[in-house]
Amino acid sequence: MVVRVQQAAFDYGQECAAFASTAAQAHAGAVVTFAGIVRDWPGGGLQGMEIEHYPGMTERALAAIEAEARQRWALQEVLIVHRHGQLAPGDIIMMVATASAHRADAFDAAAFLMDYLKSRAPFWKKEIGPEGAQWVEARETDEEALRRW
Amino acid sequence: MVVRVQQAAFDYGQECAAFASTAAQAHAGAVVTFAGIVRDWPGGGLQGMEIEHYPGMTERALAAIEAEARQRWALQEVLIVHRHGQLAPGDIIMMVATASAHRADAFDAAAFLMDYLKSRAPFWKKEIGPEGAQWVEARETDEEALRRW
Amino acid sequence: MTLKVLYFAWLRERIGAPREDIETSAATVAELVAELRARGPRHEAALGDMAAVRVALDQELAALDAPLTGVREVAFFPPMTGG
Amino acid sequence: MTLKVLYFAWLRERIGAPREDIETSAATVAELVAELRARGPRHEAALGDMAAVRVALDQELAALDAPLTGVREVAFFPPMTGG
Repeated sequence: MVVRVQQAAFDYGQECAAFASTAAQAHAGAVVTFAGIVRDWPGGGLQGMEIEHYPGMTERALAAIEAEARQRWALQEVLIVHRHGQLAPGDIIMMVATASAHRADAFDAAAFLMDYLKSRAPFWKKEIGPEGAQWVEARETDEEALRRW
Repeated sequence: MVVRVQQAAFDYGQECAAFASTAAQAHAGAVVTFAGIVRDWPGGGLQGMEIEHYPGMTERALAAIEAEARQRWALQEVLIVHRHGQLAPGDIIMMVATASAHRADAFDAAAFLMDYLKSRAPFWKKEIGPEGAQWVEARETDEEALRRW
Repeated sequence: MTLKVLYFAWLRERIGAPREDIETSAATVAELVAELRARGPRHEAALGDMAAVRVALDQELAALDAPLTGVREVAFFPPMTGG
Repeated sequence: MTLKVLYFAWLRERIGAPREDIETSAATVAELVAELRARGPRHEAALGDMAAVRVALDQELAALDAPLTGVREVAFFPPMTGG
């Protein structure tokens, strides 16, 4: 397992390639990755995003979510990378990757990691636009998404 | 949409990076990728894999599956790459990638593409081991997987 | 009519050829299969158990009772195993 | 006991500080919140509607009625929006 919380940008393509290579060596047959991207507002105008987190608790929460996923599914490898600090529209915020013998486990585990990370890892997004900054509100659907697991 | 059927190896990391970059420009917020890897047998000994396909029908089937996914989910981008010919253990066989505003659509569409591709696109795998070659049999669970959609 | 008949994977291996052109008046896939099986042991070995065989007519999956009207290309193959 | 109390996101902005050390004998989170709200308008603005606030005790999510026994670090923040 690898969990990284960092301010610096990371190279999504390189992470995917390295993850798949490690997964192949561990005899995984299926790799799923998810990447979250800073999405501009529907009408445009988003200038940037600021991500705050709770150092210490963030790492603990991510490790706990990762351990839970490993208990539920047969996973060869798991990767979680999440940025904090200043981001621009189009920047990659975070990624998760899962590797398993079969695709169902890899898909379910990646979706599970995302659902829990969204609502249980202490990150908060602030969007900066022409009229100032605004904290992103949690979506009702994100809390609902947890109920399926 | 991009659908490629090719004998040549492709660079999974580079495909992921390029896909995420196109997705970001199209204002997607979520990217999901799946990669299938030639998996050695549990006890080892797999020497290689040969993938046969039905030129013409393959491209049509993949395009139809991709069109169906676009009808069901709001997708900014879709990519399907599938190799045929000779592969070695650890080689990447194929990948799909989906981009959407929200993660649920990207996850569901990628899982749907894989389920349909597995059972409806004309590819056949043959495994080569020390005692000769053997066609891979379709798994009952793959046919069942289609019923959830 | 003349049909282009294609075989893939272990069906191709049992037939010993990837393709043959067949002169037939079969009205359905099932009738064509019966004609092909009568050709000899290779065809019988390939098409003897149609529960293990999938059919495509002009590159679209089809059922055993599908009519061959207007069809130019028939393909026989095992269940797919891509991905 | 002395508690390290942390605030994040808009709670931090309303309080005007990311952290304060609080001398308290509160037995539960709810009692601590009541004490903090009494400190003035900034605390009232941050902790006035606890339905919009999440709590962590020593970096684990906790409920409003959770006891503070043995706890050293209490954090208040809005629902998470990572990913």
